[in-house]
Amino acid sequence: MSTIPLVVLCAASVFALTLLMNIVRKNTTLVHLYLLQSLALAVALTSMSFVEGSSGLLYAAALTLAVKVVLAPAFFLRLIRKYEAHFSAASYINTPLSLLALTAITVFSYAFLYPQISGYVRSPSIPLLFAAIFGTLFLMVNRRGALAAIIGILSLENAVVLLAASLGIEHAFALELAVAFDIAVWVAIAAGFLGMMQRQFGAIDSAPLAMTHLTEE
Amino acid sequence: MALFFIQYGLWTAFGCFALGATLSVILGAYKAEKESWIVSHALATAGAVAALSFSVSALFFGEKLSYYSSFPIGIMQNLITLRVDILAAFFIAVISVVAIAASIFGSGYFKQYLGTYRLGHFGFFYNLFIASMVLVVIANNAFLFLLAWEGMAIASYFLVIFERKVEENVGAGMLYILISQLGVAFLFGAFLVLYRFSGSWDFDVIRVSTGSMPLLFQNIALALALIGLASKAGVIPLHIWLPEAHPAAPSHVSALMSGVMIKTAIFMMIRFFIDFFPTAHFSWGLILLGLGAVSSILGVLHALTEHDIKRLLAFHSVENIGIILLGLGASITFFSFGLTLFGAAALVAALYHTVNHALFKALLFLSAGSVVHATGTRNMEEYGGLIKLMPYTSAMFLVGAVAISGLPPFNGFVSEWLTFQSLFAGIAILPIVAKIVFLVGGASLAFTGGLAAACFVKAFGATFLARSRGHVSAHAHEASALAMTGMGMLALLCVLFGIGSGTIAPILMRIGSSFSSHAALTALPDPLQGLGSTAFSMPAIIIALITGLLATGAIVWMWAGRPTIRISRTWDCGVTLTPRMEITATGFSRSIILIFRGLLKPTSQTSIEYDDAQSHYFTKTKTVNLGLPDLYRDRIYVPIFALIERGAARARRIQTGNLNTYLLYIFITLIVLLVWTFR
Amino acid sequence: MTIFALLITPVLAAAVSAFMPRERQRTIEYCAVVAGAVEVFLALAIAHSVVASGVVHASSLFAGDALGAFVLLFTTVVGLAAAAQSVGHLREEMQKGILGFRRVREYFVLFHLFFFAMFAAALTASPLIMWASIEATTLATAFLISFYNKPSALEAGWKHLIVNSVGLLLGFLGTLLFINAAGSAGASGPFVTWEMLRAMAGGLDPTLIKLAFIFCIVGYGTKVGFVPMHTWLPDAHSKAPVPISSLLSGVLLNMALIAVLRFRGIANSALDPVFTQHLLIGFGVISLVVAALIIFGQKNYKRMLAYSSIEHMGILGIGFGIGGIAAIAGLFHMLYHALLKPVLFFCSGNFFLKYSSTKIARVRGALTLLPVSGLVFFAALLAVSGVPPSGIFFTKLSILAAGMQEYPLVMIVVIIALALVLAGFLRSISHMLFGEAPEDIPKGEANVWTLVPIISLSVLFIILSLYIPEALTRIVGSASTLIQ
Amino acid sequence: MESVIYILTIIGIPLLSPAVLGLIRKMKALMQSRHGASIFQPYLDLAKLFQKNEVISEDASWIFTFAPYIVFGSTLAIAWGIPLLGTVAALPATGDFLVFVYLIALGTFFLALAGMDTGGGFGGFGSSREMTFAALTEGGLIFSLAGVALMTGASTFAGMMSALQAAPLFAYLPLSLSGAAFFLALLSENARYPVDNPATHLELTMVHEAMILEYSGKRLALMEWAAGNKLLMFIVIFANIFVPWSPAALGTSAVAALVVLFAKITIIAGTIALIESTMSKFRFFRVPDLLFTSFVLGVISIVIIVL
Repeated sequence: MSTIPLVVLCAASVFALTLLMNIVRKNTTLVHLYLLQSLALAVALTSMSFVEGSSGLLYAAALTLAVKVVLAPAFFLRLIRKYEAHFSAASYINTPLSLLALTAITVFSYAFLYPQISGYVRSPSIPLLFAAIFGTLFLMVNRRGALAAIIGILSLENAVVLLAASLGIEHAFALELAVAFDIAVWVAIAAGFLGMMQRQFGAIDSAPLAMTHLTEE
Repeated sequence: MALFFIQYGLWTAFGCFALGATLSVILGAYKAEKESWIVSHALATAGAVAALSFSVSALFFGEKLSYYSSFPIGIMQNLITLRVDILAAFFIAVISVVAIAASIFGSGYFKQYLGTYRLGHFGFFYNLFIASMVLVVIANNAFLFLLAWEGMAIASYFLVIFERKVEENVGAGMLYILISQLGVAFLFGAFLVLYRFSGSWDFDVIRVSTGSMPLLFQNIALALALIGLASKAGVIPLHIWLPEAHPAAPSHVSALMSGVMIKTAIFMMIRFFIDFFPTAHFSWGLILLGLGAVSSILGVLHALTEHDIKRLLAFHSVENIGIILLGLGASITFFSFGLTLFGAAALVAALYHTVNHALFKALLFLSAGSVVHATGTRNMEEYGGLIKLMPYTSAMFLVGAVAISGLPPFNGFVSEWLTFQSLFAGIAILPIVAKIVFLVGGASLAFTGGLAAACFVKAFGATFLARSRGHVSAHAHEASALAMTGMGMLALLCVLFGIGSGTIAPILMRIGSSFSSHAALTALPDPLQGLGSTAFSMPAIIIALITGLLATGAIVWMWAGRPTIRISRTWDCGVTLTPRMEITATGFSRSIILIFRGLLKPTSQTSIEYDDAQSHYFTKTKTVNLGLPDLYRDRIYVPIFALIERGAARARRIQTGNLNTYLLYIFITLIVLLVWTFR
Repeated sequence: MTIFALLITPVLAAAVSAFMPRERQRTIEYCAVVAGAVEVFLALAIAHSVVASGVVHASSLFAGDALGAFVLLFTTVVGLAAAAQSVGHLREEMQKGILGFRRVREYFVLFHLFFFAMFAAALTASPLIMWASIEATTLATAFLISFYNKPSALEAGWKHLIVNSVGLLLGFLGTLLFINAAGSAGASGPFVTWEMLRAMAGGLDPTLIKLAFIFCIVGYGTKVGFVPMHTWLPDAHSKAPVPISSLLSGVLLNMALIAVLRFRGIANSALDPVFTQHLLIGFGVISLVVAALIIFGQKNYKRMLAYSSIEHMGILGIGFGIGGIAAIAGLFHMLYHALLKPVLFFCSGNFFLKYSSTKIARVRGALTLLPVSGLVFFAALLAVSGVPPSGIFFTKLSILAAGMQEYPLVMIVVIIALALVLAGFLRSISHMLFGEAPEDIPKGEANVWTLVPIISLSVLFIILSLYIPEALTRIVGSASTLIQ
Repeated sequence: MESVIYILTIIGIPLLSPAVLGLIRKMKALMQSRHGASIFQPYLDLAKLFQKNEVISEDASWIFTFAPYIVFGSTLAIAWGIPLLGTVAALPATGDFLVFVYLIALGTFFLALAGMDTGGGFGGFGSSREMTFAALTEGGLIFSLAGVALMTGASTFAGMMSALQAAPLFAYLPLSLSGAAFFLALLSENARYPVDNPATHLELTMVHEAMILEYSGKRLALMEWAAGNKLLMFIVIFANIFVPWSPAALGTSAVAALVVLFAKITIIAGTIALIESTMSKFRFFRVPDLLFTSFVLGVISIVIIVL
């Protein structure tokens, strides 16, 4: 089922959005990209559910829509406005080099990882989603901002869920509920931390730059 | 009677130690500090007496080896397996004799600690210390052995840092426990290698399976064991904890540590090299011999440089361990060449010196302890003239000094003589490589004896003779009756072990020939008569000495008139004598230090103040500072330590404080593992 | 039934605590202790029925097996001790004016939720729910770690949250891959249980399992504190309130390690066991060596304890990696470490209350000022580094002995590292305990609540070092079959 | 008959030792073109000292008082084992060469303690130097005798002596090396040139004399006499072991044996006198070179013997 064209398209867009996340500078854009990515995930899940005839996937799609497309982005956009953190803190390496690294990651997924498991499952979305996973990891490594880290984790979660779905894992409603609840709580806690950062450092996004004191010595 | 002791002696001993430890803590908790001290020492004495009765019975009457059954503890199914062979019985005897004397000596010395330190804790660790030393000797599996070994180390560590408010003691304890744990790590390694091939921790299994081990692993196990044990024995260059820790401990603990604790390492060396590995390559014997040679000569030289009386004694422990190793190394060499008789005789030399050193070193530490107690300082430069204030203690110290210098008629001479005989026998009959090493051993022993005598002339002279050099020693007082009893016991034994060498040596010979793996010696020759046509009879020497003294007296009586004896001042060349004109401990050994400057690397600074600035003819004051660097610390330990510190600094840099780096670690780990898996 | 009772107890306690007004602070405290005691009792009951009848099924999703029962035993015991210690510690800090009532209440609510998550992780039959529970522990502890609201605490909490979330997402992928493998081997439904996985483990696709296990060991390994994913651990342990540090170290790390090991048990049936063996031993050795080096030069005693936890996770990794006897010894090691590490953290909490600093250099003469805590700290530190007669000595030696057969060189590295750890401990401890205490600090322990947990856990540890009940041996025996 | 020889041996050493001291002094005087005192002058000195009053330092303890007895008594004890009158005439029980060395050391030990006991500067430095030399001499002393012991398979002087009667010719090379080593040790142990000057009270150079500086009267007599005993014993050992031709082997009478022995003693004493007349005393820090030379000679001899 992971070979459904729409699912592959969604996987491709998740990957592409990950790439874009690595490039954009504005926090609001980042959140919007995440919104789109979640939407792609929801679409993929829905289409799968129709092909499969599985109601579980449909619930999952609905929850995704509710939590990841609507709630979380809205919440973050409100925070950004509230704390006036429109611009993201800088990245460690510049855009061309980042793109080069992302290319390497993509090549790694396609040329190294995919051949290994292609004997088990063949689908064009698999390497794309692995690349997306590594891409979000790279995003978190490369970007200094607090929001980037949060969005990175959320989008990593998107990629993992879609990968699992395209590998053919059945979803139960209870499980999806639990995961969605997890994400919701996670977002709340992350927001709590952002609030604390605002109080302690007066700025949320550049706060991680100040939080480098816990070292040995 | 003997059977009764064999049956119950050991358990009684452990019972006493356990009771002593427990009661001490309980009494200490209820603020009965004084009582806890006395009770713990009394029970330690009682336990040691029981252990002594057991071990002596086992030595004399124990026909067969004694075994004790096992029961599970923790995750271990067979933890408590004990085995007492006559070697173990011998070491228990040594331990308990010194423990009795030390406990009696120590039971009176608590006033100085009252109110400052917790005496209840001391009693606990003191009993634990003695008990674990006994346990080390009788443990019949590696687990129990290591357990007891660690217990011994930890307990003695707490005894070393008992006066924990003194900064130096804490540092000394630190060094001690560090080296000790390092040694344990090596022993761990040795037993692990043995386990790998025998599949068992049990010594009985290990003993029979060593023959089938690959040669490489035999040698690895022996090397690991040797390093681990040498660190406990204080073999140079692993000795550096010894001169720090022994002085820091209360004196009767120093006596135990120096007198017997370091001997447990000798015991285990015998177990490893003769009992477990009867087929050990002869070069192990030569290595031990070489270590013994180095330790004995360097130990005594370092002792000469000391003016802290307890450090001096501690360095003499290094020297004497060296002498014991000379005998042991010779024994291993002989055994591996199949020369069972010579091997047994050399082992007798080592064992005899073990017990002798236990006796006289404990005696010296105890008498030094009463000097330190009486004067409040360990610095010999502040002593002097104590023989008039502390006649008994000085006599005890003199006995110890003569004995440790290996002078007849005391016990030290017997074992040094035996060691010489073994070495000469080796020079005579062994292959050429061994001959050379034995020659080196003999040479070091020859010089060691003389240098030790020089060192103790210095120690005794500077401490007890002439006039007091500092105000501290002017108000010294004689030791208490209990302390006198403890010292007197050991002094008596020093004499008895000299006179009775004809009785004792054959007993030790039974130990030497008890290792079943070696060709059985049917008839045990007297080691004092054993090698070649040598002859040696301590009673004869004593008769000769006594006759000589009586004859001298008679000569004086007959020929000398009855002249008057005038008590007057020492000839002072016309100026008033001051204590500053006496020779100091440092001054006494200065010439030897300068002769051996190649080994000791002394730094000498002379500063002269002149009366007239122009001509420099008349000096006002002249000061010589003789400094001795701690070579081992500077050249071996500090660089190793720095290396670890560098590694630690590098490892600390992993924690950069930057979240992005941390995520990068995860990322890289993931990629690396993927590549590694699907390569 | 007991399983659900155990799961509900902390939720109830949390609910009760959440609605208590200021005057009823005592009630919150007693509630925590009583809940802890009830949990211990329930855990014992579960263990009892596991011994009697193997796996205890509560529903399709929750079941107690030997491994879960074993973990619960020390989890609840440590939980009880931590509850008591929390009471003492927080009271003392309220007295100093560091905390207010609302913070204390928040603390206890999160404390109970944390336990709920851990119980669920231990008792669930489904890998996915286990993942969700472990993720929930991260969430529950996030605010507990940044509890003191200082910049450094915030930093520690933030790093803990982000690093662990990333790690657990990777673990999530690994978990999903395992389930997927099972699905294609014929299992149906998302709630594949451990038992089903184990039953069909032989037929799983090896390549996929390899991939899945890598994600699992990196993912859950982050939570375990394997180097180099350990970076959150020393920060979190040193900044969290002391009872929480003790729980993180004594319980949570083990919980994550158990997760890795459960996957490992399945992976071993699907492919050559050498694969997981190498991975576990590799992570173990790296963790051990790095931790040993850092402990050697450590200047902060709480961080030192945190690295000691990493070191022990390393030892456990090696032990479980080797398997066989070493795995059994490893489980006992886990138990001993779980009992001792809280003792150490509690003592360090008492030091902190007394000296108001976690710098080793600032602490002098603790044996004079804190006779009980100082002594116990010393003894526990020696015990935890494997000085006999501590049980850890036996477990370590067993692990080393088992490893000697196949990996002699690795074992030599391990021995050196262990010696280094002890050296590092002794350097710090002899500075902290001995010498003259500062004049201006009053003598004496804070309050009895800060002593009871220390002493009772120590006593329990000593007893278990010397005597192991038959039932415990059996639980450990059957648990060890689940993880290799 | 044998018991007579025993007794003669035991009393022979103290009886003859002053004469040997006198002999050396006489020969030295003759070599230096002086008349010199009679050979028997030391007897008169001793007799006189025995009658003199004594001064004892107020700082001294019983060590100072009793040391002369121990020092002298120990030389008497050693004398039991010295084969003064031939192979039979020594008790094997105390005739072991190590017993000899260590009994000598016992005397030195107490001598040095006595030197320190008065608290004067001289005594202390004398003791320090004496112990330095004694420690370094021990190596040469033991190894020279050990060489002979290894060669003969006997470790008592009597045993060595009887074994050496039939020594093959090539044994004389190691024997002479050991002999040289022993002779150097002899010079050092007995405070002879070039190690020490037995006849001076010049403070910078003295060793032995510095230690006994505070003695007077009968105790001084004992000390001097003990020194004489020691010298004679060393000479006798040298004569009997390292110059092993003895009339006993030639099958002649006891009288002849005595004559030969006295001749050997005279020659050795003459050598000592010759050294003292022709050499200057070594600087303190050059003496160790001499003593190490003695040790190395002993080692070389052993190496030749055992290889």
